[in-house]
Amino acid sequence: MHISPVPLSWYLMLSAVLFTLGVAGFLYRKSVITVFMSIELMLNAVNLSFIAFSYHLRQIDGHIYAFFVMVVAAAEAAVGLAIILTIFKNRGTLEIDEIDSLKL
Amino acid sequence: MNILAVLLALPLIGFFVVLASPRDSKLPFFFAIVTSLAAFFVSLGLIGPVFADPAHFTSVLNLPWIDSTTFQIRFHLGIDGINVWLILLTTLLIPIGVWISQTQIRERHKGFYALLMLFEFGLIGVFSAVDLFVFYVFWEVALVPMYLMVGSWGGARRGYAAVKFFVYTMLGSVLMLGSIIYLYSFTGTSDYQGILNVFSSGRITISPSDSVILFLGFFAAFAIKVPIFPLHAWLPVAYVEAPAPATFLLAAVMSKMGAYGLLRFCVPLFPVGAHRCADWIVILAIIGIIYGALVALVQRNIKRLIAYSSISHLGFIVLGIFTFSQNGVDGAVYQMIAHGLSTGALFLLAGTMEQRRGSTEISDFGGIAPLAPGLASAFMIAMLASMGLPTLCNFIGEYLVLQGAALTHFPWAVFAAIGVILSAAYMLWMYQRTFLGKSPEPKIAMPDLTLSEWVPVVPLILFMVWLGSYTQSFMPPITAANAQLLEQTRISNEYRVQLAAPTAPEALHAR
Amino acid sequence: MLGNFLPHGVEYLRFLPEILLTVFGTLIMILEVLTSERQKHNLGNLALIGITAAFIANVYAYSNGGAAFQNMIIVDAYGTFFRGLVLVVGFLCILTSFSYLDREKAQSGEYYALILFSLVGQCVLATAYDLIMVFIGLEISSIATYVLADYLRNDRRNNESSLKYFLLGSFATAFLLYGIAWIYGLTGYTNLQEIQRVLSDQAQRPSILLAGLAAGLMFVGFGFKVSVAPFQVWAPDVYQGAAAPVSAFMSAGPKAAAFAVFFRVFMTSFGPMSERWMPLVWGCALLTMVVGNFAALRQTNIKRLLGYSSIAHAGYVMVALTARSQIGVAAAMYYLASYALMNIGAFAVVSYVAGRQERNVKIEDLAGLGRRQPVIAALLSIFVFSLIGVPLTGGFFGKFYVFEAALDSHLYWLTVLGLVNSAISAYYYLKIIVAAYMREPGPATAELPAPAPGVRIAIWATALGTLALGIFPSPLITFASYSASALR
Amino acid sequence: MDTILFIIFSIVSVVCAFNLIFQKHPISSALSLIGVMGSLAVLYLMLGAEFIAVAQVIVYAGAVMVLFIFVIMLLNAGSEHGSGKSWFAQIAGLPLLLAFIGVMGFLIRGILPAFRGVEFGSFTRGTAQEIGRVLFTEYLLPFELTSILILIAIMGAVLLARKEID
Amino acid sequence: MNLWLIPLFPLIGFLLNGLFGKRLPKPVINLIGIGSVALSFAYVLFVLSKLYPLQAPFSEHYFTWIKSGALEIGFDLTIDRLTSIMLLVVTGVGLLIHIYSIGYMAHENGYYRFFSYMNLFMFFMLVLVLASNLLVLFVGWEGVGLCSYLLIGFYYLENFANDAAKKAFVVNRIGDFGFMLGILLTIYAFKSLDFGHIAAAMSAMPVETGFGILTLITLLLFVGAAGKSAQFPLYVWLPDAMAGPTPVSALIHAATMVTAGVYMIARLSFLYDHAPIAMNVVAVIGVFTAAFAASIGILQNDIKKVYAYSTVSQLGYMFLGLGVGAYSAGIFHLMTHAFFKALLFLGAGSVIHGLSGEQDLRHMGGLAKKMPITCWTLLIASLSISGFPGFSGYFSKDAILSAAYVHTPWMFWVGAVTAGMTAFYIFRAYFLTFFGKYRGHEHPHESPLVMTLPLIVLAALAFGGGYISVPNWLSPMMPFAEHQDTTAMAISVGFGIAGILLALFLYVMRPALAESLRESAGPLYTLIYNKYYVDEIYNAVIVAPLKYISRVILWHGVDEGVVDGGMNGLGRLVAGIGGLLRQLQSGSVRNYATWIMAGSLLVIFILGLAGGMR
Repeated sequence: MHISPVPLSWYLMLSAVLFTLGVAGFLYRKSVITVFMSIELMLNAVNLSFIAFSYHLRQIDGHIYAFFVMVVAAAEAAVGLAIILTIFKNRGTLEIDEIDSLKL
Repeated sequence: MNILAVLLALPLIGFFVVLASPRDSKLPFFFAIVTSLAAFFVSLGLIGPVFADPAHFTSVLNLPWIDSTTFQIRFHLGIDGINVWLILLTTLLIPIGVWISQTQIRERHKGFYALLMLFEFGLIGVFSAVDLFVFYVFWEVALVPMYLMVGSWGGARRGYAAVKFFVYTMLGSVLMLGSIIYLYSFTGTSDYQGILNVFSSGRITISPSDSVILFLGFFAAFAIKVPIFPLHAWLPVAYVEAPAPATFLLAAVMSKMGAYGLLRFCVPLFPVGAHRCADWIVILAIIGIIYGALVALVQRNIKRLIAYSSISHLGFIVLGIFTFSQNGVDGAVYQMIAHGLSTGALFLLAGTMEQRRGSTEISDFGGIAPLAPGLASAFMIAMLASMGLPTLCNFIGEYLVLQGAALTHFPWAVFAAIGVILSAAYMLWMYQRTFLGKSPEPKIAMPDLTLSEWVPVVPLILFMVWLGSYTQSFMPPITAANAQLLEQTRISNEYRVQLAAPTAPEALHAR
Repeated sequence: MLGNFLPHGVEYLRFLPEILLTVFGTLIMILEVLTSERQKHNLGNLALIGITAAFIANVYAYSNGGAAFQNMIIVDAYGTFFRGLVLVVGFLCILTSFSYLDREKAQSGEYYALILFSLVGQCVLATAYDLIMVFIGLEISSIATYVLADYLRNDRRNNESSLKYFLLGSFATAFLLYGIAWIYGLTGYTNLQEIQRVLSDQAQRPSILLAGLAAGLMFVGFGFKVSVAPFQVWAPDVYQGAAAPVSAFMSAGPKAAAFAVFFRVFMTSFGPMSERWMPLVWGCALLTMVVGNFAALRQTNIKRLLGYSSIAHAGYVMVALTARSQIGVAAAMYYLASYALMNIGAFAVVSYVAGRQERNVKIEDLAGLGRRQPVIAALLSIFVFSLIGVPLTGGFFGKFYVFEAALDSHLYWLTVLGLVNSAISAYYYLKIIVAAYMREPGPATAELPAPAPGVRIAIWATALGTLALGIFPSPLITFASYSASALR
Repeated sequence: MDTILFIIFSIVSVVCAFNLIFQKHPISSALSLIGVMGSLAVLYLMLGAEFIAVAQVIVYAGAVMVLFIFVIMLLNAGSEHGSGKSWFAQIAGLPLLLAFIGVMGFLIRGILPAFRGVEFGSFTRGTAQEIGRVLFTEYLLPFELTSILILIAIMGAVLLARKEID
Repeated sequence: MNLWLIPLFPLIGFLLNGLFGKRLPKPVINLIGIGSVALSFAYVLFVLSKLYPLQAPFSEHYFTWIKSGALEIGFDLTIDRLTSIMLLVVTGVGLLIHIYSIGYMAHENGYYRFFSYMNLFMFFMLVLVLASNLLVLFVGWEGVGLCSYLLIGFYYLENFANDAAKKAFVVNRIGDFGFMLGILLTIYAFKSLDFGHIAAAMSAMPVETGFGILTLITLLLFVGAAGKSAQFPLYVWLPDAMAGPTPVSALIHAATMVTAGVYMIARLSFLYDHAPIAMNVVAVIGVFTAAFAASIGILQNDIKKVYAYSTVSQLGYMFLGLGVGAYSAGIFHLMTHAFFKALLFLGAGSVIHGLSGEQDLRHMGGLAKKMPITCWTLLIASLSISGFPGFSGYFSKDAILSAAYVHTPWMFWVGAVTAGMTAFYIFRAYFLTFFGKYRGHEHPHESPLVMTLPLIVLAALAFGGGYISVPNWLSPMMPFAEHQDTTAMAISVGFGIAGILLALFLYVMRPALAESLRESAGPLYTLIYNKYYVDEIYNAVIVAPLKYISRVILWHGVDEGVVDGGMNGLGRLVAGIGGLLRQLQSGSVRNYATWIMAGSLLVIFILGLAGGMR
């Protein structure tokens, strides 16, 4: 049976949309944790692009990138969450807008 | 052993020695005075060669400095008829500055002497630099210690004055730096003579518009330093707030840096630009002459008054330079020296008065001539000199400048001469309110000049008279060097009333 | 068939500095557990030894340079220069850290280990020859710095600075990654040389617009790391919040490394389309200078002031990039070197004056330093004048070099505006001098102890280095202009 | 067939992403993020990235998100209540985002040449074996470096999150 | 011939007295002060005897003073017949006045200061006279101005003295402004300032009919002369200059310095001969000043003021003479005037001395008995200035007037009337002083010999000076057509005698009548009595506005407002922009992210979209 192909640009478009949504999350969410999550979303979007491109190029280097991104994301998650912990310990809040004592 | 190298090294050594010497002792003063005097006597050795060959650089110091693939900059200094007297002025006045500092400066002498030494180092470099890069380096090196002196030892608003002084100068000098860099990347050298050779060889030609732009780049720095009329806002406050020795040197020597730069670099390097702008600059200079005099007329503070008066006097120098006539330029150079002596002496004496009275407000003085006849007469002589009385130094400079202006464009001379009238008015009025009349109640303590205060005054007066009455011991190298310089710019318009417009085709090859 | 993938010994040699740093870092981590409280600073000394070893290794690696590990890294003069630079930066920062950590009662091996590891990242960046290495190196250096910024975790300023740096940093990294993804997708390569080849090849080069998209996204990432406007917003907050030695480190080391890779990528990979990104860099350079200098005018907190000034200086370096020439690259290298020295010096003085928990970081807290600590004050003024760009200091010659490059590429207006900027900057730098020399001594300087040896050494070293760069610039110029030829 | 799957899972992922943004409570955001990741995993699979798809599920959805949720629980972060601050983000955010997606859309749909469509199974090199091989040959150095990365991460996490010694 | 010795002696005197006078006893000061002048007087006589008959000028070059390019100015001294007269007058009269000063200044403090200044003055005056080029002349010119400043302000505790001194200097500076410009143009026209060169060049040039460069030069130089010699409108400083000690008034403000302008123009006669327009201006200004000042003199009550205005008026005569081309007559009058005016002042000084400082005519009278010598010598002086036949003034004045009569009659008539006025006010002063009954409170006494002796000598000169025929002596230099016009002579003499009689009638016979006349004159009287309000007008029109403009507009307005304020404003603007940029740093992470987003969009736009499809 013949399978109708999906245009590659759809994938890229999806990745772009997800990336934008990640940014939107960063801009509009007010809890530090969710902001951090939106970053993860952006990374995922980027991964999708990598995979898609690597499909188009018939290479797997893109996969490797995706893999490294995951590793980095994991590492960042560990550190980032630790930082968030210290913040919470000292301020007792996760409201990102409350953390603006350094300014001007 | 190159004499110029010695001369340059001495203050630097003095700087480090003073820094190394113990803080609360007479040693810093001792080292400072010794090195500066030594520098003076060494500098006397510069005169001979210059008289022998005034039109070219003598006792040249030309060492490789920055020698890399990208930059070749040589540490190139030299003495000719134009800068020799300025250097002697420096080396003469610095010891005086050191000398008066021992009474005028109340605290942290050591630092002050060290800065003075550094300042002398910078000044000698500025006046003797042949390489533009080197010139700029010394230009800033001279700026920094003066900034620190004004800011750390000055009066109530010292911080404000110092920062204003520095930022103003900086604004100008960065534009000069821009021009220097451009010249470098354009001609591949930053050496004054090298650039002149490149231009005169005709291999590289600047378009008139570029010449104007580059000229303005340099001009900005020098105009602020002189200062020329609308750019003088830093001057009164700096002169008033600075400690007496700093004011003395600021007015006597540092104000010459700008004028010297105009003459040494602006005019010969960019004759086209200079000609294009000459009329405007002259107008500004004349405005400065009259304006400074009028404002001085109504000042209530001695130092402010002298400050404005020197704006007026410096206008003469600029005017002289931009007449492009032998007499005018000679007069300008001569006026640099003369103004250095007379205004220096005035500020020096004002400093002693401030020391006695704790203020320089004119209203705080009056009728002190009977109390301190020596002070009064010394002040009188300095005042007469700066009023341009014949047989005293300023007259020669002013006369020659006016002569040059008259030969170039008579109306200029007419307007400039008005400044001479006014100078009498404000000086005499100030003198009357300060020294003459009934002394105000309560009686003020105004002891006469002590011996140690006479020490710096006497040489100044002697030089004023000498420069005023027998100019031949100073003038020949100046004239010769200026003739050469004007020849380079091919604008020696002796006895020509109208300024010859630069003819376009040759103007391109800015020889 | 694995044979041709087996790395040769020389390749390890070329990677030796990173290896050494890692080894020492790990060693310190292990010893951390075994050493007692008052032995901790020995770990710092160990770190110093490690850095020295790495430096020697760096020189050695240069002596037989070349690409390594499937063109993942390349050891050329350029890379060596920046490797050496970041190593020096790390060395000086550790020197200043001793007394600081003692004062804050936070002496521990992790600190030194983290610095070593972040140096690893920066060294990787300096020599990275493949976008993947760029990414990994950037992350190693950044993550280590995030942690360092929050090192005094009970200090609210530390927390906030670290959090902002972390969130925004990751945010920017995402853009960078996206850019990498695109350039990979468009060219099929991630090796810088290959990308350049494809982009310069008429036949297979992708649409300039898409390449531009990729370049732009990566520009965002790099621009953030080097704090170029409009991506500079984080810098002042972070530098103000983090511990002074860490701020010094961040403003010198990672920045230099980021610039290194920034230049390498844009001069090499995107070199073919430089016509296209030049106007952008032009604008950014100007904007950066203006934002940095103008915003600093009314600053009262020294650390924040230095933060703004670091932005401004990034602007000057960008001017060098705008020149798009070898001399421009060389100028940038020179500038970064001199900037690193004077900036670390200034931060060192600040961290010395700041006192316990950095209570005194206002400019007026410097009041009377000139009388209490004349030597330190004098050295501080050297740094400040160098930051202004007064001759006989590295700062001046850096500016001279940069603007010379700019004029060589006929960037007249950028030069003039940049010079005017540097004049304006004098105003706020002078406030430091005014405070130090022209005010009566204040409480902050009153009970100032004599500086600890480490700090003193660091300050003297940086000061002498600054002067040396200003008075005898020739050797560095020669090396820089030679290294610059590596970027092509 | 591909098309349908793509449409379904892309819609799922986008919806989850929106949910991540509009949910007020961190937990639900986290869950929706997991949703995104899951659906992305399927898309990876369709693009022939078996290994990555699996890793996505295990590492990302499995490990990382668990960490997130763990922290959320630890800090029992309640639902956020907006504050009037950062008005600039509120105002400028939306237009910027629209502009961004617009630009990307234009570039992807308009400029990017039409590549060959994606057919399931036409690219099958994304196996663990292949990945492993490349990882340990060409990408040996970065792979080793990631170990340092992890090391730093662990150290940092411990350093920052450990209880006070004193 | 060492001409330089002539000025040198006084200079040495000045230095000695100036530097050490404070510690020296009076006799030594006298010795130095007077001896130096005596020496140069003697040396002048010696030189003249050696050089007689001095047909051609005798010059000596000492050193190049200024050399710049083609411009070379030597420090040269020249002596010729004109110079010889000036030298004799200056040193001779100067010597007498120095001697006189011993007595007059006896009780003043600052004695040494006085003599050192006087000597300095002598030095500069002699340089002025001997100068052989314009710039050296200018040296003396400025120098005597300085000395007059110092001596007018001798009583420097009194502010009126200081004001007078300042006024004198500044007004002179206004004149020098013109003089300096004249010099500059001379260089332009002749490439030299040397009188010899200029004369030589002139002989080749034609007389300038229109308004050309020569006219301009001569007029500018005349401005200088008018300033120094107190001609309208620059005469205002001279009356105030009476604030100085009387010997000063006699020496500087009557006999020598104020005549420097006359001398300078005579010295440049060859130049003026070629500029008829300028000549007419000189003549008109001269005759107008003569009449104008005389009219003011009529109503002055301060004896020194009366003589001061008469000096102005007499100087007017001299300029009239110069203007009408009778240079030698001008110089002639210069000489005689030096004698009788010096005498008048010294006499007045003797009176003031006798009345211990009283100067107001209304508090004098009937002193003839008390101080006979003064009385008689002053009578001779007054007759002489009134042009009474046989007295020196008669000859010189009539030489001028007859020349004027030939040249332009109306000038003659004005001059003649002025002669009448002169006679009137001089004798008014004389009678008010010595006749009638004493109206003061002091105890008048005759002055000591050291003062009266000079009076007597000068009296002799004032009488017999006229028999020295200066015009003949000068004729080789400045030819003078000797046309004794008897009618003109008679008229002027008539006016003179009429004036004397009127004064006699009003102030000796019918003193009451003077009062009633004063009543009747009314406004005219007040106008003249207040010297036509010239000072007030100057003050209101020039001085006050200048100060106002300088203080309010230039200083506070331009300097503080625009120049400084502008720059500071610029600084504030920059700082303000900085303040705005700081607002970016709101501290909120989300805003920062928004900025980054905006930036990235910008970047992508520039790199990814700009230029469209390419």
